Amino acid sequence: MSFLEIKDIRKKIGNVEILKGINIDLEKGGFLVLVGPSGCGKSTLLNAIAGLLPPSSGDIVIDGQVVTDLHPSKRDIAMVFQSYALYPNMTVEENIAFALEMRGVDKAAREAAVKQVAKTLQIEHLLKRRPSQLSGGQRQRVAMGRALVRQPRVFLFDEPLSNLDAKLRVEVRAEIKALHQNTHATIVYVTHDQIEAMTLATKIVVLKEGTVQQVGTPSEIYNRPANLFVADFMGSPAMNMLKGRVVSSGGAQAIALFGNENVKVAMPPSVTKSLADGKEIILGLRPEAITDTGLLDPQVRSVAQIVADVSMVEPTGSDTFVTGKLDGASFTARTRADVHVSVGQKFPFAFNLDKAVVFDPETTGRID
Amino acid sequence: MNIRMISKFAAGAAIIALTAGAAKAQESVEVLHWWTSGGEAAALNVLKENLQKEGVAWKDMPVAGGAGSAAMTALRARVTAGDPPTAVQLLGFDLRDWAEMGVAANLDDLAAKEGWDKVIPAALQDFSKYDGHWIAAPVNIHSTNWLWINKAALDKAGLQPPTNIDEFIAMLDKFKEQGITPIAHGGVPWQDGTMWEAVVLSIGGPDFYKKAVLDLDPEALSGDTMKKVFDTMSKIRTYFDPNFSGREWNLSTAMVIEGKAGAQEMGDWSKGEWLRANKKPGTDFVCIRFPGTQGSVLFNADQFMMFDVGDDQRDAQLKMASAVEDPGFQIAFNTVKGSVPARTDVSDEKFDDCGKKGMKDLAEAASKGTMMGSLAHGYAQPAAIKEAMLDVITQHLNGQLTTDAALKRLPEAVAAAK
Amino acid sequence: MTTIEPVPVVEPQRQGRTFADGLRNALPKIVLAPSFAVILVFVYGFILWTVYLSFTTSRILPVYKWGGFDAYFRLWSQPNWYVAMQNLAIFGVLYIGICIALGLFIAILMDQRIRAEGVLRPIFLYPMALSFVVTGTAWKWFLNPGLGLENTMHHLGWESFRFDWLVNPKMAIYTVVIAGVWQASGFVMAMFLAGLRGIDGEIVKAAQIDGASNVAIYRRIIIPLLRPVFLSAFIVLAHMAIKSYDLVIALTGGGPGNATELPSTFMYSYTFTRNQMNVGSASAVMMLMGITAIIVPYLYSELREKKQ
Amino acid sequence: MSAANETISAGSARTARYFIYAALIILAVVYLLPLYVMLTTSLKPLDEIRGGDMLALPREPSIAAWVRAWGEACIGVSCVGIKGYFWNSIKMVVPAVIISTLLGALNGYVLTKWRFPGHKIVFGMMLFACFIPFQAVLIPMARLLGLMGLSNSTTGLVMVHVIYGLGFTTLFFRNYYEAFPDELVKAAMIDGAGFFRIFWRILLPSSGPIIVVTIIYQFTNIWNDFLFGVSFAGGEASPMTVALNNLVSSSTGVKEYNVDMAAAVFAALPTLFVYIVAGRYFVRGLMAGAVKG
Repeated sequence: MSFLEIKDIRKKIGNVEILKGINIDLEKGGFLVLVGPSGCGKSTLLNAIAGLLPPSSGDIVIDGQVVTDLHPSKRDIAMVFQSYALYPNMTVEENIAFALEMRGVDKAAREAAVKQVAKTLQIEHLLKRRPSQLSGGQRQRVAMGRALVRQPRVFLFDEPLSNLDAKLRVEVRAEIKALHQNTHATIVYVTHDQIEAMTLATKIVVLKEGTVQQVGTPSEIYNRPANLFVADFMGSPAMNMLKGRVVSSGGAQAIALFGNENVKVAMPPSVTKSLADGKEIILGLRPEAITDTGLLDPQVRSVAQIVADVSMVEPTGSDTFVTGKLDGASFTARTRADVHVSVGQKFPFAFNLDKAVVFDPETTGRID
Repeated sequence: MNIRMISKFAAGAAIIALTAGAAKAQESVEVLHWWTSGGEAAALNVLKENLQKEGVAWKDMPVAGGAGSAAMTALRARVTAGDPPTAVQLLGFDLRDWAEMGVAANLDDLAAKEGWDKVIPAALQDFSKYDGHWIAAPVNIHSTNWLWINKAALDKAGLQPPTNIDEFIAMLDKFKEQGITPIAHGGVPWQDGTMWEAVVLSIGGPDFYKKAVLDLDPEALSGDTMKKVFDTMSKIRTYFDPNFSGREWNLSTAMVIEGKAGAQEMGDWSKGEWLRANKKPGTDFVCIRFPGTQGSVLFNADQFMMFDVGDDQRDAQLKMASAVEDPGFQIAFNTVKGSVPARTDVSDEKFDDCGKKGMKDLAEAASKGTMMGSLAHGYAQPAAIKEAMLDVITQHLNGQLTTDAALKRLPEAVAAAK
Repeated sequence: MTTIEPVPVVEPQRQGRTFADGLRNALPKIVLAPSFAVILVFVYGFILWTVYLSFTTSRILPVYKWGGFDAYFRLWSQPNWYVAMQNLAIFGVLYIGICIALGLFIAILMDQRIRAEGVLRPIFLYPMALSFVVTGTAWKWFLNPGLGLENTMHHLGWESFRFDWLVNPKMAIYTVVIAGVWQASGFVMAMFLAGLRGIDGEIVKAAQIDGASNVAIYRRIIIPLLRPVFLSAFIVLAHMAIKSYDLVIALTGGGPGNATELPSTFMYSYTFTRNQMNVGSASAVMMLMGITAIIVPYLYSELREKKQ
Repeated sequence: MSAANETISAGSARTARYFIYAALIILAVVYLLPLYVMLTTSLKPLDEIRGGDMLALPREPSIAAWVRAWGEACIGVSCVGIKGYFWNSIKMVVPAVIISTLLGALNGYVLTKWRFPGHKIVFGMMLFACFIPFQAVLIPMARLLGLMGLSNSTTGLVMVHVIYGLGFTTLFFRNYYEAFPDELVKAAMIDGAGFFRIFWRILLPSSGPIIVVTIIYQFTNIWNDFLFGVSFAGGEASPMTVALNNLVSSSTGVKEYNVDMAAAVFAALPTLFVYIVAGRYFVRGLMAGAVKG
C-alpha cells in the first residue's frame, strides 16, 4: 500500500479552482517531485499536504491515516521553505530544537538530537549563531536540519534551492540526493526547475493549471512525455516539435515533414497503431536525437538523414548545438563538440527515430 | 527584549490598576470647586478645617480653568455616571438646570431647623431653592460692580474717587499720563461681561438693567442707551495694555497691587488678593462702586449645591451644609474671600471697610429692589443666553464687531439661544 | 470447492475534528473579538448615541425627548459655528501644508549624512512629547507682546518690532498655526526620514548615472517615491487638525473674542458650558461627517490596494 | 537611501554642507525655544522673571522653585506639591500602555496571520476609531463607567485609555506584521507551536521596533491627556496634567511663574525622557511599517 496518498484534492479560492482533482500515490521512501510552471498549483498542493491550507475537498492519507483535518503539527511532517523561514530571534541551535521543544522533548534529548543533525549537515560550528549571521547556503542547511531532527514521516520541500546561486545549487542538490539515499526518507519536493526534478525524483508529477499532466519516473517523463506540454516543459533545450503528415510509403507508414512530400521519415517505433493517411501529427525529437551522422549510435534501428541549412551554431564546450532550417521550420540538433559546421552551409542531420514520439495536435496527447 | 520580565511587569501593573481607586473613607464629603486661586483656596480651607473638627473628612476635587468650564465637564461626567460629588460649587441658573434633572438633595429639614428662610435674602433664595425646596447652601454674596483703585496712583493724580463715567474716564486719562496702564483688564469673556454689565448699570440705571439684561427687551438691547454702552466699552478698551488678552483676573489685580496699573473693574473677590498681599483698604487701595452704579448691587453668590448621594453620605452632607451656614464660618470665610455673608444676620464687626460697605450696600439694595443678578456670573440668564450675549460683548470689545453690528447682533443672539 | 474470500477493503482510519480542533480554529477570532466588541460599543455605539442626542432637546444632561432638526437649525444659525468652520479651513490648510513642507525639508536636510543626527532628531521630535497643558504657559508668554518675543526684541534695541498676533483678532488664528506646526512638524519629519531611508539606493545611483542633478533627483525621483508617506502624513495631520483642542484652549481660549474658535472648541463649549447639549451633539455629528469624508475613501483605497 | 551628492564638485559640496548645517542649527534653536523658556524660567527667582527678559539666562539659578513645585505648591486646598499626582499618572499610564500595546499586538497578529473573511472590514472599523473626537464620547463613557462601577477610579481611566488607544496600536502592529514572513508562521505551525506560542515565541521577540513606536505613542498620548483625566479621575486620583492645570491656575496674588514652569517641567520629564532615549528607534520603527499607514 502507498505511504502517501493524495485523493482527489480540489481547492477553490474565490471563484478560481486552483486544484482540479489531484490523485497521486507515493510509496514509502519515495522522492516525489511536483514540477510545473508558476501558477500550476504545486505550492498549493504542498501546503494542502502540510495542512497549512485546507483543501476544499478530497483527502490526504499518510501511512493509512487520514490527516486531512489534522493540524499541521499532528501530521508528523517537516517542511523546508523557500525562504528557509528560520526564526530570526533564535540561534541555529534553538531553531533546530524548537520543534522538539514544542513536543515536550526534554532538554538533554534535544541537545543530543541537535548535535546529531548538526554533525550530519556539518553545521556544528554554526550552532550558536543567529540566522542573520549565516550565508545563504548555511541557512539552507539549518532549514534542512530543522526538518531532519524531527525524523518525520514525510519531508516537504518548497523550492528550497531557488534562493541559492547556480554553483551552490548543484552542490546542495547533490547533498539532498545523498541524504535521501542514506535516510530513505519519504519526500515531497516542489520545484519549477526540471533539472532538479530529473536529478532528484523517483517519481515526478507534472502539473499545469491545477491538473496532473503526467506521473512517472524521470526517464518515463523524459522519454515518453504524455503530451505536448510535458514534452515542452521537461528538458533543455526543449524537445523539437516538427509538424508532419502521415503518408504511405512502400506499404509502410511514414511521415512527411516540413510540409514537404519529399522529406519523409519512417513512422517511429513508439507508434504501434496504424494511422490514417493524411493525418496531421507532430513529431517530437529531443535535440540529442538529432545529431551529426558520425555520432550516431550504431544500434539504432531507424534513422533518417536530412540535409538542411545551418542557421545557428552554439558551442557549449561539451557539445555543440546546431540549429537547422528547412522549408521555414527550424530544429535544434546536439552534435559533437568538434563538428565542422558553419552558418549558411548545408549539413546532413541524422534523425534518430527510435527516440521519437508522436503527438496528436488536436488532443495534444501522445500517440502510441 | 526580555519577555519574561514584561509579563511579570504586566501582571504587576494589572494588580496596581485593580487595587487603585478602591478604598473610600466612611464619613467624608467630596467637594467639586474651582477655587484654586490663592485667596479662594485659603478661604475654603476654613470650611475644610471646621468639618474635620466634626470628624468629616474633606475630599478635595479642584478643577481649575476657564471659569469653571472644566469643572462643569467633570460634573457632567460624574452625574452621568450616577456617582455625583457630595457638594458642588455652582452659580445661579446652573443650579436650576441641575435641579431640573432631579439630581439635587433636599435640605428642607436642615433649613427649617436652622431658619434659613429668615436670614437669607429672598433674591438669593430664588436660586438656592428649586420648586420650593432647599437644594443648596449659599456661601456668600459677591457683587460685581466694584472698582478697585491703587491709592498711590489716585493720590498722585490728585483726584477723588470718580462717581460717574465721565469722571472715571478723566481718571483713566490721568493714569495714562503717569505712564501706568490705566485700567487692568483680562480679555476673557466673563471678565468682558463683568465690565459690560457694570457699564450698562452705570449708563442706563437699574431700570434699564432690568429691562435689557433681566427681561431681554429687544428694544432695550438695541436702542440708543445700549449704543452708548457699547461706545463707552470701546472707549475703555483704549485704556487697556496690549497684553490683556486671555489674562486671568488675579493677574490683573496683581498689576494694580504692584502699581503697574491704576484700577480694575472686578467683583469683590478681587479684595482677597489685596489682603493676601497684606494691603489695607483705604491706605493702599480704594474700593468703590463702579462709577454711576452707587445704590445698586449686581450680585453673584457662590453656593454649594448638594447632590443626591444616597443615605450613607447624607449625614456628612448635612453636616457640611450646616457648617456652611454657620455664622462663624460665614464671617471667617467672607473676610478672607472679600465677599459678604449670605446671611443677613451676621455682624459686620470683623469686616474691613470694604466689607462693611459691601454689607451696607447689599442691605440697601435689597430693600430698594436694586439687588439684581449678574449676567456674567449666571444670575441673570441661563447659560445658553448668557454665553450668547457674552459672545457679542467680547467680539465687540475685541473689535471684531462694530457697535452697530453689535446692536443688531445682540437681540438676534438672545433670540437664537432661547 | 473453494470460495473466493472478498479482499477486505481497509478503510483508512479517519481522525475527526475534535472540540479542541474547533476551539483552535476559532481562537484567533476569540482573541480579536473583545477588542472589536469594545470598539463597536465605545466608538460606534457612542456615535449613534450622539446622533440620536442631536435630535433631542437635551440641554444640561442627555434627555431623550425628540426635538427633530431643531439643533441643526440652531447650529447653522450660529455665527460662531461659521467662524469655527472658517477657522478650521484656515488652520487646517496652513497647518497641514506647513507641517508637510517643513517636515520634508528638515528630513531632506537630516538625510545628508549629518554628523549630529542623534542630537538633532530628538530636538525636532520632542514637541510631540509635550502636551499644550504643559507648554501652553511658555507659548503664551512667548507670543505675548508685553512679555515675549516683542519684548525681547525691544530689549535688544529693535524698538519698532511688532508681534502682537496673539491679541489681534485678525491674526490670532495664525499663532495657533505656529504652535501647532511647532508641535507636529517634527513627527512629520520622522515619517519622511523613515520614508527616505526606505528608498532603494540603487534607484538613486541609476539616476545619478543618468546625469540627474541632486535637485532633480529629489524632485523627480525621491519625492514622488514618498507618495505613501505624504498620504500617511496627511491623514495623521488632518485628524489632528480636526481634533485640535488643547492647543487652542492653552493659547487663546478661543479668543480674542471668538477669533480662534474651532469646531472642537465649539462642540465642547456648547455641550459642557453653554448647556445646549443637542447643539453640541449636532456639531459633533458634523465633525464626524467631515472626518468620515476624509478617512473612509483613504481606508477604502488602502485596504483595496493591498488585495492581490 | 542617503545623500545623493557624491558627484558634485568639492567646493560647491562644501558650501552646500555649510548651508545644511546652518539651516539645521537655526531650526533646532527655534524648536528648542519653548523648552528653553520653561527651563530657564523655572531656575530664576521671581524678581528676575518679572524684571527681565524672557530669553535671558538666569543670573542666580536656583532650584527652589523645583522643590516647591514637587513638594509644597498648593493645588486646591492642599499644599503638598505635585509629587502625588506624578505617581497617579504613572499608575495610570503603565498599565494602560502595557494592556493596549499587548492587545494591539494580538489584534495585528490575528489580522495578518489568521485572516478570516471580513478581516478588512474589521480592521477598517477599528482604524476609524482613531479619529473619533474625544469630546463626543465623554458623556456616554461616563454613563457606562458608572454602570460598571468604575466611575472616578484609576481602573476606569485605564480602561478608557486602553479602548481609545486600541485603534492606533492595532494599526501599528498590523502594518508591521503585514511585512512579517508568513512562512515563519507556517514553519512554527508545523513545528507544533500553537496560536499563542507562535505569537509569544516567534512574532513578539521580533517586534522590537514597533513595540518601541507603540509604547512611545501610547505613553505620550496617555500621559498628556487632560480631558479624560479631568472627567473620569476625581480629586486626589487626578493625573499630572489635571494637577498642573490647577497649579498654574492657583496663585497667591503674585503668580509664581518659576513654580509653574518647574511643575510643567516635571510633567514633561517622563515623555521627554522616553522620546530622547527611544527616539532613534522611533524612526526605525516608523520605517518598519507604521509609515505605510
